[in-house]
Amino acid sequence: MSDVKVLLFGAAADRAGIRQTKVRINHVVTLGELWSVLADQHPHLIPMRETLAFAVNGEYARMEDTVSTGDEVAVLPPVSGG
Amino acid sequence: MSDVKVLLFGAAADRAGIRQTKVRINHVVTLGELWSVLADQHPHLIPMRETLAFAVNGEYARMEDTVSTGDEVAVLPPVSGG
Amino acid sequence: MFFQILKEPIDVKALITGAFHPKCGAVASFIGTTRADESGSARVEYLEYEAYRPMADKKLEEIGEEISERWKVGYVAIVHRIGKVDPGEPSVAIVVAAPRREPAFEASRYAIERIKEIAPIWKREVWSDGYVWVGSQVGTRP
Amino acid sequence: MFFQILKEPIDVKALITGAFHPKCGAVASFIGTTRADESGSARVEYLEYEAYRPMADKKLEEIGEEISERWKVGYVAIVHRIGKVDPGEPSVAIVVAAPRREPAFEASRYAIERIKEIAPIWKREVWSDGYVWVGSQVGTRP
Repeated sequence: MSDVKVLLFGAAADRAGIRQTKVRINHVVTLGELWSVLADQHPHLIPMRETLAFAVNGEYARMEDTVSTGDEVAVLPPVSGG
Repeated sequence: MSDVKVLLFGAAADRAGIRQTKVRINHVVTLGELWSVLADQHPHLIPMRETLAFAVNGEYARMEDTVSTGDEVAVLPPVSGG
Repeated sequence: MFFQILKEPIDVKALITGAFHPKCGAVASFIGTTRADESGSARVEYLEYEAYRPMADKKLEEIGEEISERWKVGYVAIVHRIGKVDPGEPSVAIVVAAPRREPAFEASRYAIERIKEIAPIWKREVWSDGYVWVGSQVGTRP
Repeated sequence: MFFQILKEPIDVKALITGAFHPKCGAVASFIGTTRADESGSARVEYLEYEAYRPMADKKLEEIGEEISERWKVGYVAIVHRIGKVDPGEPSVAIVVAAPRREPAFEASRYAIERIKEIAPIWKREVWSDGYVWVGSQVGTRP
């Protein structure tokens, strides 16, 4: 068991009440599995699920993509730059 | 008989060799009639005829529009601002 | 090519005059500024932007690459400010120089649309009666 | 609204920052600069512009009025330089501020197209081997 660093931004950070956390995983999981753990710990994120995108190590990723220990996962609400 | 002031610009001034002239008219003529007099006096303008536009007193005018003594006529080659 | 995310005010003049080049006849730019919207008796007091870096920096560069693949351009600069941006102040500036005007216009418009699609940057509208995260509608306004 | 024909260099910064306004979220600008074209061993050394004034001033204002009728814009500035304009230097600058970006983009593009259609302004390309009046192909080049 080891850690994945999870960053939260914008409305997701606001809802979760944290900007950064660690999720303990068993070597390799899918992003979807990681989300389940994160959602359990921060249930206020659950209503946002449909609107969220995710990045693994700074690149957009899908729920079936894998996350390994040491990776950085970012929880990205709808972007609104400009 | 009195004068109409005629201004020439760009390639028209270049071809005619003048930037300004006067054309003597009898009170009121059409722009087409004025052009005939001008073209007689400055035959180098004739090959440009199809490309030229004209203004009377600072507004685009057609060949059938009238020109009176004291008016200012401008000979406008294809505009190329910007 | 110049891509930057910064906390300080955007130097619009340097960006635009930096794009002038004898091989280019056209410089199109887009600047997004804080619009002080009103709603009833409430009004936007300022915007606050945050970015996921360095992913956001990388996405701005990618947008520049996409532009270079699609259009014949000589120069692309994209600068996005983060932190607090007051009404009338620029939050984003895009400058594209090209030999001809059509690609300059098209590329500058493309850049802002792509920023709004893929750049991990978020805007919080701070109103006189609360705030709202734009796009998420999460906030504290009544 | 600001319309000007001038012999001096265009103050791009003043034009653009002058367009920032709390009611507008978008400022689109277009700047035309002298492109130093080459053809064989010859090259454009500079451009020289002339205008029929005050008709040209009036036409710039008319373009501004057309824009205000067609789009919801907050501010339009159109400045055209006359006289000699060196490579990389601006000959025309258009700045449009609007509450939203679509009209700002569309109006700035419309403005340059209309200038090229109706403003009585002419451009002479001075090449290393002669000159040519753009649009008329009248000149002294070999």
